[in-house]
Amino acid sequence: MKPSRSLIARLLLPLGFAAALHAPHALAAEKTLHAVMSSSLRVLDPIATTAQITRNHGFMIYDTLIAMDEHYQPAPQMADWAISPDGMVYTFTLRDGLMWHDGKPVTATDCVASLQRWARYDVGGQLMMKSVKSLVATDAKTITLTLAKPFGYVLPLLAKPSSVAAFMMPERVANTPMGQMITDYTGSGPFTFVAAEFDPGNRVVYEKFAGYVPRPEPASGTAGGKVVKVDRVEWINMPDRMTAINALASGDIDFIEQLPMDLLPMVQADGTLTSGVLSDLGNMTGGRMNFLYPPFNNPDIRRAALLALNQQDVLQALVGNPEYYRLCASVFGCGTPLESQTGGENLVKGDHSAEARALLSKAGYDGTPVVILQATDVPSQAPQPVVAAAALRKVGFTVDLQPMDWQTLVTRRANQGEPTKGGWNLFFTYWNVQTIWNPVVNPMLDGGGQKGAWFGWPTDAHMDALRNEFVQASGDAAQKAVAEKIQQYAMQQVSYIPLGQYHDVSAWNSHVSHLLKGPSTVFWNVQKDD
Amino acid sequence: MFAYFVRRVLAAIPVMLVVALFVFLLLRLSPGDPAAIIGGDMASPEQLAAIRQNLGLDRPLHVQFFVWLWQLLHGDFSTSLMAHTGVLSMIGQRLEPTLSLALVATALTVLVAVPLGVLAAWRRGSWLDHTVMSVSVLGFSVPVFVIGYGLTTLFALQLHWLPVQGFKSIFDGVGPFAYRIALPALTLASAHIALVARMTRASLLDVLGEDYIRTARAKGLGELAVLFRHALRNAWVPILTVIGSGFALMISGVVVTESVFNIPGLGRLIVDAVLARDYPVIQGMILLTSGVYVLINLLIDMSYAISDPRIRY
Amino acid sequence: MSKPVSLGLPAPRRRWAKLPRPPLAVALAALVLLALIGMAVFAPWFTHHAPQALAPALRLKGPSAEFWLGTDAYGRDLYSRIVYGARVSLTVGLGVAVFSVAIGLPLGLLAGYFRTLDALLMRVMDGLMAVPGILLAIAIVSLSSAGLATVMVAIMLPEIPQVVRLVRSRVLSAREEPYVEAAVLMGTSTFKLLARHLMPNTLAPLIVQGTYICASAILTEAILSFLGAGIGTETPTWGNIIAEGRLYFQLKPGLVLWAGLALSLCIVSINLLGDAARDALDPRMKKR
Amino acid sequence: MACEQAPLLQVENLRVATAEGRPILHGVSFHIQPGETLCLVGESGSGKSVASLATLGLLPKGALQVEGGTITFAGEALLGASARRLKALRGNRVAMIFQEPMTALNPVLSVGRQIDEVLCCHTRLDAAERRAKTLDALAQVHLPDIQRIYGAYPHRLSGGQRQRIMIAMALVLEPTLLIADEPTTALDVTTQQQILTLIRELQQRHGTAVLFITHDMGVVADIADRVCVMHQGQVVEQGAAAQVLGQPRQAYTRQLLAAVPALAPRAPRAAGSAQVVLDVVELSMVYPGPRRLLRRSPGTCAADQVSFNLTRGRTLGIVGESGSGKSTVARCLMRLLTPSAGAVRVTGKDISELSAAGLKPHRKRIQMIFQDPNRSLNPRRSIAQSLIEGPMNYGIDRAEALTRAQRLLELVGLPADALGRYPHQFSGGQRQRIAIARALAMEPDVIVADEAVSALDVSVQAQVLELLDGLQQRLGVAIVFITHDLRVAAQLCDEVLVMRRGQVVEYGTAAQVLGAPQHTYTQQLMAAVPGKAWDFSAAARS
Repeated sequence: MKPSRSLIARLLLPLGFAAALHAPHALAAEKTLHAVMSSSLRVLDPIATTAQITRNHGFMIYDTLIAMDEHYQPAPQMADWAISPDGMVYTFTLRDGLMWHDGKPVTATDCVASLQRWARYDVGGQLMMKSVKSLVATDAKTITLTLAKPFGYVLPLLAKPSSVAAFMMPERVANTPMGQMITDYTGSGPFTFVAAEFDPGNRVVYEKFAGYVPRPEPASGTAGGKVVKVDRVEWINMPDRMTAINALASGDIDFIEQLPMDLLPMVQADGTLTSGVLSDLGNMTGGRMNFLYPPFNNPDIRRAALLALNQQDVLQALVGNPEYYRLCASVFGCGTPLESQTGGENLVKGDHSAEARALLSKAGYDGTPVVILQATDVPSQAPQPVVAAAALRKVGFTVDLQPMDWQTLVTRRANQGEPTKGGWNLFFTYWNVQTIWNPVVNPMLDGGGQKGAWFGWPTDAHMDALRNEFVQASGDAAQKAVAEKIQQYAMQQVSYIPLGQYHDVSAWNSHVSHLLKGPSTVFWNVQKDD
Repeated sequence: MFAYFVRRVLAAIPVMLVVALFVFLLLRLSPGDPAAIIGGDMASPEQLAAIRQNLGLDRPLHVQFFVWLWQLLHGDFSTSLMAHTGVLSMIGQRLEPTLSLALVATALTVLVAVPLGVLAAWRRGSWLDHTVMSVSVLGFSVPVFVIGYGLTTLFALQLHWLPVQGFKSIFDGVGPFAYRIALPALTLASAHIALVARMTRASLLDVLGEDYIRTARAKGLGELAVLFRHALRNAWVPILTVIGSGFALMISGVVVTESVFNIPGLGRLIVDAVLARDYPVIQGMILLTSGVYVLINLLIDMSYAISDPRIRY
Repeated sequence: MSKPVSLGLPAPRRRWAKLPRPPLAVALAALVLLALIGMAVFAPWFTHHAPQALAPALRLKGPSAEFWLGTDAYGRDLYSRIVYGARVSLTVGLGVAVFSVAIGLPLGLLAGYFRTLDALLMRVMDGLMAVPGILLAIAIVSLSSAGLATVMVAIMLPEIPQVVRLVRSRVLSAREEPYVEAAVLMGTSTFKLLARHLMPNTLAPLIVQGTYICASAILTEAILSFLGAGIGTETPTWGNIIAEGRLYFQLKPGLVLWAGLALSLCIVSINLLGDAARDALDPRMKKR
Repeated sequence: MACEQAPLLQVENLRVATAEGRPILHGVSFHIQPGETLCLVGESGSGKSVASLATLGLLPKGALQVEGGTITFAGEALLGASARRLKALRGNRVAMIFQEPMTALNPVLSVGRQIDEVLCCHTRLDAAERRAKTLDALAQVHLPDIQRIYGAYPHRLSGGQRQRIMIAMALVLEPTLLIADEPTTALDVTTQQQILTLIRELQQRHGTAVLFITHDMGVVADIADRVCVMHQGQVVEQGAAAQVLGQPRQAYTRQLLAAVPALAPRAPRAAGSAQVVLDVVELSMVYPGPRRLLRRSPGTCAADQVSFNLTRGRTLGIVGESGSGKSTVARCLMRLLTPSAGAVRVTGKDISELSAAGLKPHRKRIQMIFQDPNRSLNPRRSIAQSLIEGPMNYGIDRAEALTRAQRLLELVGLPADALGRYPHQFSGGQRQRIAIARALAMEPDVIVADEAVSALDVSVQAQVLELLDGLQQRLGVAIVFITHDLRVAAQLCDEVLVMRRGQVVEYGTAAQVLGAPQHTYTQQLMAAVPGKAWDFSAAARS
């Protein structure tokens, strides 16, 4: 018996003295920033996917030709530009000192290949390419883009920070065929990707790229000098959101990108923590109907559903804290140049359920069940369907709320079949405001029907005509006027139901400072004190 | 013994093939499209089709299965659809945390549960017995995440004795390792402690009525020697079975505990993979867990022979 | 009736006669379980809010005269949800227990009796057991929609091999009993042999196993809800109440603890009854 | 009788009851002088084991408790002695050996270690001394190759060897009192004889007093100095062995003695019918060996070319020690096993290779009675259900089957109201009667009785044997009677077949085989029967 007893003692020892033995490991040499991002990085190709986390990953290790400052104005980043007086020729000149992570210099040829790949994937890029005559590297540092017909959106598209941003990659990487994802993660951005330490679903590690030469201007949005002030950034995935806050409070991590709003009081009560909104535009949440099948193939019934819903309830359930949401009935989002609430007043004030009920019976609703898809595993998409289902039932809809995981929903919503046979009537999601803020990028306004339109598949020639009118309109005022018409028409047709805008609140430890406000969470400029 | 081992391992192969096929079909017949995750929200149908074609997901099911099996035969576990990382290396990264957690939790279970069970059996019907048994019923009546949150609130947030989350490798030092693993291991062990204590008690009660226990007492042995040397050694087999299958369960991942304490283990890997429909990862994990299950069962069976000389294979 | 001329044989015993009066704990457990079942069946009598009625403006309120235990994140009455939650949770528990026994029992009987079938059946069962149960459940739930039936099937599948193994092992030992051999010699058909002589032997441990399956099914439903693969939020279950409330554990622990209390009470009761049943039905316990 | 000496152990008016208060011992008194052998005799439930366990304070906790009386060992009161004191006495001054050598040794500890434990807790010897002493003890019980046995595990040893080890363990510290609770009951006769001799030898060498508990009058006759007869928790009669066995004063003692079957073979019966109902030709049974990696290891041959036949109304006894293959033969006859070779003809039809379906019509011709009456009836089915199951399987309607069952119950001497009751409401002897009735319900030509009376007390055994004999005469059924007990075989059988290691050693009429055994093995068996020199029937008559 004796040896086993001593063995037990030896096993117990570390447990018993665990607390005493623990000493915070001093890492004076290396400064690491630990961040919990809003979701886990699954796909590493920022061109091939529109996922926001992959876009954020892109800004860590890649750079863009031009960027968008905090006022949403295009600004030079890798390159300066010149536009010919007729607006048909754009010349981009790469600045000095640009280098890939493997030490090779960045050339214009690399950038042309990257732009071409980007344009194949990005909706806006595809649109642009229809107007482009040629895109060539005229010398090692010069890229020339020549338009065939007027297109006023070149700079905003190349500068846009939303998915898909035009990240620059070495030519060999940019030549990856369509449909295939890149496997070489060489960029020229301020951080390098540490592939050896990449643990998908758990941890992504970036190291400061010593060879990066920042621009001299101060950082602003994704523009300006990307000065890295830490040695390492680790993105940690924490599936349990409460654990993340506890970890922030105990100093295990430094930054949470997206705080569950209901837990804000915990952060606010802790003197060592700071919270704030880093992206002032935020997200728009909303519902999208299936235009192919009853009942929502009837515009009156769509309108009745719109009348039945009210943003206050949805946002209460989704966000809870009025400080961080705003009622917004604009299909382009609020705080954007094209904002307009026309036609959506009922969404933001008053109870219109009587109206909705009247319209519903007038439209001859026959009790066809409304199949609503609910993704239960995505916290930012779970509450809307529940609130909407209750509201629709209240005005007389028959509702079949179907809970499922997000992946199933993604597959279900692509199903053009009947709602009773694997199809659907209504689903909810949210969009980064920059992905809906004008008729060019907003997917819900596409009237291309079963072939071309986004899930829901409206066939709407009038809407497409309006969008064309918008692209060809020149000058802000003219564009704004067309946008106003689109807004009104979209509300009539219920292209989608805007359910309000909200901000993601981030939280960080007080020894972290100089976080940049902007459309994307970026880690340059961020300072971490000991 | 060796022949037995080889025979059992060979017999496990069809079982694992059946499992692999079953899981493969289950996955592919369930809705979900990895291409949609890769392409993101705004991907066009052509993009999705291109991605599918590229990943080979457009091929007939049986072709996909045999391609996977063929690669497997060559030692290739294939790569994650999402992250393009080898499945084997992904599993490798997650193995240590899971293994550490499982080992510590199992050790904790054995150290606490077995003496408690012995005590309860020895004083059968006494208040001690009732207390041990009631507490152990509670142990597996509370959902594990409630236990996890409760322990965190008490030990980490109120008393500040232990950290709220995280994992440190034992190679970074025993102190930090134990410091981080204590709460998750306790959480994980709680239900198993309950189970093993009950099994110990039941198994010991069976044995305590045996003639050789009477013989041992008639020899004038003390109660401790009777209980531990004579009774427990004979009661060991069912206890070992419960401990072993508990361990196998822990190895296949304990997603709830791993989530609550943010431990990058296999459980999270597989649940993430299921939710993302990352088929090669799921298939690799199933293969691994069913292999571990078979192996641990085999080890348990072989350890019977060590704890009981009557058993020969 | 004449007293049997016993030469020291133990006096005839009735099955339940040797039972000590049920200890207080067991009586309490039965009472709690009955109360919970009553609560589930007559849920509308105990509540004055519909469990689905939401009022986002009143979300996360503390206990009040109107909302006895406060409201959840959708502003629904927590008390009503817990009362109605008993319905689904108990249905899941009992349903899974009954069906897994109903399916596992015949399979186990066949495996235990027919050597040729045994190898095949047990390999399949081994395979089923080798797949982690939670994973299987998630896969099945996402295969079909996350309804009550799907969740029950998902929880049931990994339980069936356990039942089969138990029944099989009992059959294997019982088939050596002389009275079974006697029945063979009397030309009793296999079906009758299984039904009359072998099956009754498996019932006592099955009842015990059934109670454990029942308890663990209720817990598994809660874990599935935790992983987002449980029954949808419109149908309250203890599992999804706890799962949805877990975000607020530090701020409003009641959201987790009240449902957790109901769940734990229920499972403790079921387990205690299972233990009592085992003690009552275990022949070894009667020997002494 | 040396009364002047103070008794070593004195039990006075010992009363023991169950936890529920049901008395088990009603004031039992006996004593043992140093060096003498006292036999505590009684049937099961007489309280003889309880009395011995109470002496060492080993009554099962919570089930039985001492209610009163005194137990004095070497002048020291044991009841009320501290647990510590009792522990010091156990294994040291008072040692015990038990009935089942199979289960009384811990299967997972080596033999040497188990003996070593005794030395460990009672002496201060160092490891080497303990080992030497243990080996010496093993040598004293005449075990071969003691070095190997020291490290062996119990399952590697035969029953006799295990019992020797129990004795070595008990006597290693030279206790003054040895309590032996049915130490030879589970052993074969030849082994039993050796163990009894050994106990006697060691007792003489060390001057140990022995309290010997047994139900076997033959053993008593062989070893007892004094005898104490117990019945239903009371001492019925005690006195010197010769006196109690020779001139019993109590009716119960006489009844016990009368029930012991005589060793002399029964008078030959005239063959009633020449019809051969059972003809076994070169029956062999090989059990497959364990599987190796690629092949099976060779099997065990449990029956090797066994041949015999049986005519209507006769009884054949198959005798042999455990492992001789007699039960294998029985199971092959019943087709519970499929024999590897040979033929089994029941009323002329070979059933050895029939399929399950083909077997059914022939099943009813041959029926079986099992050893353990507790397990041979389904506890969940009423007696009526058990009795009508077979006939109904063969198409007899329920009402008729019930009438027949009723008649059969009367035939085996049970009240008619037994039909509605359940097995647990009957005693072992009654259950065996029901099992006989069940076999007869099939109207078989042959009944195979496998150790059918071994689990019964002598008095019950006598009644059941009488019943079987009577039924045979009335119904003309042939019986294959399998037993290890030569006395039983002698009393019942017309012919006897002796088996050893699967082979038939001797086969002939009872008078030939038992009266004048030819084979040395049969002679050994006969010689080993305990109490063979004693004429119990004479004592019972006196």
